[in-house]
Amino acid sequence: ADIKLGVAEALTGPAAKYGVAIKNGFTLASEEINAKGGVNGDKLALVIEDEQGKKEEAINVFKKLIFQDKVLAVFGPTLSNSAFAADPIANAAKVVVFGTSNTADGITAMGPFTFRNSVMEADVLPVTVKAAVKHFGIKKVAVIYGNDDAFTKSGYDVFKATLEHQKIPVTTTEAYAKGDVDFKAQLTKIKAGNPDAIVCSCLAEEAANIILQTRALGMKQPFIGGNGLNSPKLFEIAKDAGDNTLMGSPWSAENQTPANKAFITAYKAKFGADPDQFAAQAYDAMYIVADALKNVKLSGNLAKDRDALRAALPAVKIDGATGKFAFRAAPAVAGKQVGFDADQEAIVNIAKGGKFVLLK
Amino acid sequence: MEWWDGFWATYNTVIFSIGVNAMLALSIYVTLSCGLLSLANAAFMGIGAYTASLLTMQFEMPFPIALAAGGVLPALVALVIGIPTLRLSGVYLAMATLGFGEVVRVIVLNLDITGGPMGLNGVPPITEWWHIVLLLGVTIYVLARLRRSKIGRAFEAIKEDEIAARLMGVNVAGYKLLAFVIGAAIAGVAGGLNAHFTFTIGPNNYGFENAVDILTMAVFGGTSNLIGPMIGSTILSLLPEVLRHFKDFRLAINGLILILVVLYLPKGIWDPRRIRAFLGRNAEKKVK
Amino acid sequence: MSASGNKQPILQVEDLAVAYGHIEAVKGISLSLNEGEITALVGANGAGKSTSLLAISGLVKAQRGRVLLHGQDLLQMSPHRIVESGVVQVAEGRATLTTLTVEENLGLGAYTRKDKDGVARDLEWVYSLFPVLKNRAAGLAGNLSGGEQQMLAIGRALMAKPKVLLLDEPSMGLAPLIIQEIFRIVQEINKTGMTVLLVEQNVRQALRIAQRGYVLETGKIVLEDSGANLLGNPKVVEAYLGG
Amino acid sequence: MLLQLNDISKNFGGLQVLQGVNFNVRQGEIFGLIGPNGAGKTTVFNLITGLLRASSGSIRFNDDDIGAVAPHKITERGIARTFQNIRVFKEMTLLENVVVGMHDHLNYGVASMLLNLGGFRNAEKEARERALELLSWVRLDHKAHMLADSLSYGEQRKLEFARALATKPKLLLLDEPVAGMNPAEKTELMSEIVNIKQRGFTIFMIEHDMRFVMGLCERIAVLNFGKIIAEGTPDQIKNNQEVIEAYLGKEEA
Amino acid sequence: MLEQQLINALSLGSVYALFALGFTLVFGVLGVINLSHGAIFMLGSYAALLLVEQMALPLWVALLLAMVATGLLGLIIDVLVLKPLRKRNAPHLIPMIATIGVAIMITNISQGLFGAENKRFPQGTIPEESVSLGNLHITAVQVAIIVIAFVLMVVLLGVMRKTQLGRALRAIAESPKAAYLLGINVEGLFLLTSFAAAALGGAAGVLVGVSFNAISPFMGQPMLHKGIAVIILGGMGDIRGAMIGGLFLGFAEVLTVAYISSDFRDAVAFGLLFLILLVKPSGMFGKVLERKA
Ligand SMILES: Nc1ncnc2c1ncn2[C@@H]1O[C@H](COP(=O)(O)OP(=O)(O)OP(=O)(O)O)[C@@H](O)[C@H]1O
Ligand SMILES: Nc1ncnc2c1ncn2[C@@H]1O[C@H](COP(=O)(O)OP(=O)(O)OP(=O)(O)O)[C@@H](O)[C@H]1O
Ligand SMILES: [Mg+2]
Ligand SMILES: [Mg+2]
Repeated sequence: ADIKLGVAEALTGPAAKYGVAIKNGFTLASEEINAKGGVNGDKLALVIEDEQGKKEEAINVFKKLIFQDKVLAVFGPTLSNSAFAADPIANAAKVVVFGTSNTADGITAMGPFTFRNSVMEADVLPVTVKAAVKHFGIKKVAVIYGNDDAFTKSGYDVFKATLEHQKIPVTTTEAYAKGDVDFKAQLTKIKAGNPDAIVCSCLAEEAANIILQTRALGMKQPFIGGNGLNSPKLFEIAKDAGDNTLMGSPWSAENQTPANKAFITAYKAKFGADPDQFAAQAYDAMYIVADALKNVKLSGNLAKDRDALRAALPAVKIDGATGKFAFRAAPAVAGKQVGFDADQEAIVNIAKGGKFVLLK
Repeated sequence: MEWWDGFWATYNTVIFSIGVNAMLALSIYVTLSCGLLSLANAAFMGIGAYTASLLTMQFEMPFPIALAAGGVLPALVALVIGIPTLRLSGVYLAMATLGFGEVVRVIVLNLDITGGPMGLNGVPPITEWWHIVLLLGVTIYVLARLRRSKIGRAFEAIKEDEIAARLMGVNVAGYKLLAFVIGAAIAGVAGGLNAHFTFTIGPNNYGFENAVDILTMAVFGGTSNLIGPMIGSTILSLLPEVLRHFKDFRLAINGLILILVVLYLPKGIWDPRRIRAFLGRNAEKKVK
Repeated sequence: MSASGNKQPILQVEDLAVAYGHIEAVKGISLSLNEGEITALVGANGAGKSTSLLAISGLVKAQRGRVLLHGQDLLQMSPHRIVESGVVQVAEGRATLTTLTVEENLGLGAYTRKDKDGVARDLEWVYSLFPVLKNRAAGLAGNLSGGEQQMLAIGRALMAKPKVLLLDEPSMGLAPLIIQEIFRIVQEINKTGMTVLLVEQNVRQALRIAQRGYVLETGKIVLEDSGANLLGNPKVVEAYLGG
Repeated sequence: MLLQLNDISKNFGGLQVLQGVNFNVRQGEIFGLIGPNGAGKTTVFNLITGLLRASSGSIRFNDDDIGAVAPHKITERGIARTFQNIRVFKEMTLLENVVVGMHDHLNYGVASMLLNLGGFRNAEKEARERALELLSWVRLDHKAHMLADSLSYGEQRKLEFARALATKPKLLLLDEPVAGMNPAEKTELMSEIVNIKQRGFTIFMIEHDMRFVMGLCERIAVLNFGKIIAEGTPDQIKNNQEVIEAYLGKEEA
Repeated sequence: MLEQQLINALSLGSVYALFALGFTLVFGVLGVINLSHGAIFMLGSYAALLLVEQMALPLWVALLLAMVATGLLGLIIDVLVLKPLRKRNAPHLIPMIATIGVAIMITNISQGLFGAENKRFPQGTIPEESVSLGNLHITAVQVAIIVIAFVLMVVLLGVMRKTQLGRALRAIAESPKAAYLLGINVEGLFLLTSFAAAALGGAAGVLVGVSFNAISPFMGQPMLHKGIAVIILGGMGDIRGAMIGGLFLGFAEVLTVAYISSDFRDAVAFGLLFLILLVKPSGMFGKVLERKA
């Protein structure tokens, strides 16, 4: 029988730029797996639903997938905010919920059925900042971040703690809001503080615009960013104005492992575009689940099978597009065991000639 | 009853949303019936949601108390901002109230107790179907009684002609404030209910789009009486579910339906005058 | 004075009917306006006078009938074409453009005209008819008193240099002196060759200056005669002149 | 004296609309205010009903200064009016229009209203009955359940009249009550007003129809360019040369 | 730094003003809050982008063609949606709701056609270097936006104040019935207005697309919020008000960032809006005209 897996991602609305890449990653991986005969002879069947990046929709979609389509596990949702609304549904129904793009703190604290392979900023950013300080000889930095978005705000919180911890003075901290396109006022203020570098907890497209406007104001400082910057979009928009941007992420297009090379080639062939980190993480997530399923004897009793998958997942170790991957149990909440985070090493990249290369 | 269990498990959130949205649509109906185009109801819903959630999460208050507080606080805020704001009329009032909503959003975004942009996560799922039915019922009952009383007539008179209403002895400022406060209280309770079945609330759940959504539900259904807003909220809550298999172009279809309904039923779906005229015509036909 | 037989009808209303929803307000009326004459249309409140005028101007849709001006059916034209072809109305309630100045209101009266000199001359003429308007020319029309707005409305219609002027209760709300003035002006305008259809509650004065008169009752024409004859008609005296 | 205007002035920006206006309206009389268009008559009504504040001077009603009282409180004290530019509630039925006028007289508590108790029901029922009665006074009772929107101009005036009476005023201000009515209807309304006066109402009207004003009013004041130029009985006014020149014209005199 | 911030404010304010001009025009004449103006603005960006990318047209040609294209879109929306509503005498909120439907449709379809990601004009479409005067930096596009916004405003204002067409439009704005009685081709002018306003919206879209490199199906929404604030601030339907309101909002935002905190930029901007409305209940230039009786 087919193994039904639910995919709940934002396929329309502003979050669709991530959701669609994620969906592509899942589709690619599942097709590859099915082409090789599936898992223990069973094909993977994806049930894909659009949750629009809205919390109510995410809840509705989760319920539909779990109770009506009776999927074995659910991937998604795209945004952390939606995950906070939808993941409890899965946990209550005792269904594995697997986030590939939820980086916020506390996601895996929602229950023992919560898994994610998205790496938390807290694991990535300290490494990145340290590398940046060393590489550019930075003494002081300015910070800019999106203050009304859970992802950029939590990235900022980590940056702030990291900078304090590494004793790097901050000349000024500036915020912007979702949908802003003109950042000159903030950048002019940053310019006045004359920092050595600009730390940016932003999404790629905002960052690209920020970089361009920084240059238009006659500033030459390098940028330091996290996961959010890891997208070909950065260079499609900023071109080589983005050079010297330092970015830490679990995935890099430049990472020359065989698994990654295979992924990139296959993705390009299938979708005619460069993959990004979101696609890579989704792609890996599908393989992680498939790997776990190898060790699960499907009984046909849905509740039992769901439980079995939950039991099999923590032990999975793969070497995927994002490199070596293992799960790490999230810190227990009130003495109770909760979900699992990604245990992965961050790669620090630097932008050169319009793309990220590994920082040596 | 197995299909029912499956159906309920799948769609109970949708059904809950219909109830809560009906309350929200009614909350804006109250102000509209008094001629006030107030778009603050999303913000009031947010205040109610945060209040109720903080009480259940941090202080482990019983749900009824939390909900009551979720209604009272927005009402108090409405009382305070209503006094200066309600001098405005038409779109200017709409804008000022949107501006107020924006200020509330930014404050919530920058406070610690509200969790900033992350919002409050892990709101306990306490809302039961009968909570919603009960509170929606109470709302409908009270509003229906108001409509048939001098208060309802005063609202309507104000909507039609403030000056004339004033000279009929209607304390226009007072009644406007009353409508505004009632609307805020209903929206706040709806927010409290909503927060306790969606697990999480954030500052962006109560912004401009939501304010406009609430207005759309009411106007779409028709604002000449209580039934319209409820029909509007039901249809617009169900539409995304029903259109699910249109996939990527679902929203386009959604928009198209909105346009078509509005084009052919410009007074909203529930327009008693049209319905009466329609029934009248049919009756005539039968007689002939 | 009696209706002279050799006058040509300029505007002919044939079997005009108008309904609001399924209330029929005008039930198939026929009128004929002779060129250069004043025709009065009188009737009680709600008889359908204003509705008839609005239908002639194309502002409410007629159910059936024709309104012929030089053989052309106005009911087939859009409202602005009707004005262009010379049928202009001063509507009930004045339709003052309150956010424009008095002079701008008058200027818009001449919207359909191209002859700049003629417009300038007519503006002076209107100012001479209503000196108040000249004093308030640059002020917002919304700040005029009720009577002043009525004068503005008539002045504005005159600016269009109409062939046929439809007046809907021009004397409403005006001081006696001004009413006399308005009736005098209506006659004066009429002397310049303009055809006038006058709807009035001031039945006595209206019939006094009108060559022809029609009496409208609940959407139907019930009487039609010369103005003088109607003034003497006992039915009219009883119903409209207050005995 | 029911109503006293003492030395009232009013200007709008630079425009001096009223200058030192003095007159009184006595209990139980029909008082008329006439004058050319734009003389400031409606402005006087706006001052009395609290819609405008006088620039200087005082207005007393029943010996209380009402110059700074809010419009709805003035209605409560017993002044009602009709409007020159009709202001009926168009989307409400005639009956509802009139019942709105009874706002101050419907005294039931919130509990009674919410629970639909007897007190509420009776009050509402009485209000409806009285409203029908008022509508029948102006012969509109057969249209009681139609929307005011569908009335003709003249009918709307009558509706306003009924609505104003519903507030149970001690003083009724009528701003051009017969504008847009034909002579027969005017005659009808005239007897209506006499009727109402006999029921103990005091009436203060603005009107341009001289037959109507002269036939009804016991005393008349004439306003011209913001000043009272004459005050007296109809006969006195009719023969006042200044009034003839400014307002009446030779024909009416 | 202050000088630079003032330049930032001027150019941001001009963007807002440019967007608001068309927005306020539609309201002024048709009495409709056209919530699809943001979507039209967005399509203006894409139209020009396609023309430049696919047909390699120079930017100014693309700008003009994009204006025509969005103008036509405005016409279509008017004919298919607004005009039938006018015919049916719909209550005043209804057209606004209908335009929400239009905006949802356009946005969703655009996403289907163009994808959800941000796009930018190809490099070299415009001179990207900024002019530096000592420590001050201003780009060619910024200058263009400021100039175009002012020119369009002056032209529009001239038309509205000084021409018979403008008077006719104002007449329609106040009372279509009165306008009909004056022989004004009301329907024709409604269509003209819808065309012109949409073309203006499209022009704003092109310029914003060029200067901020963030063309996306969703770019209209935040602009719409600002646009609403601007036209209310200036007084609904008032051309001068849209311009000054736009500049005011631009300055308020930039100066808040510069001297208070970027965290509170929107709160300050909207808070100010709130306060201004309390003092001037119909915006800075809105007309308060009510005869009491
Ligand atoms: N918009 C409308 N909707 C429905 N009915 C209307 C409408 N306008 C007028 N009527 C009705 O049509 C009939 C004729 O009205 P109309 O205004 O033509 O009368 P009129 O003769 O001008 O009266 P008046 O002398 O009072 O102005 C009246 O019964 C009125 O109630
Ligand atoms: N709100 C206002 N702003 C400016 N001017 C005003 C205002 N209200 C009235 N006026 C002016 O004050 C004068 C008196 O107006 P008012 O309405 O009192 O006249 P009226 O005597 O009632 O005239 P009518 O008999 O024509 O109704 C008029 O010239 C009018 O233009
Ligand atoms: Mg009439
Ligand atoms: Mg007056």
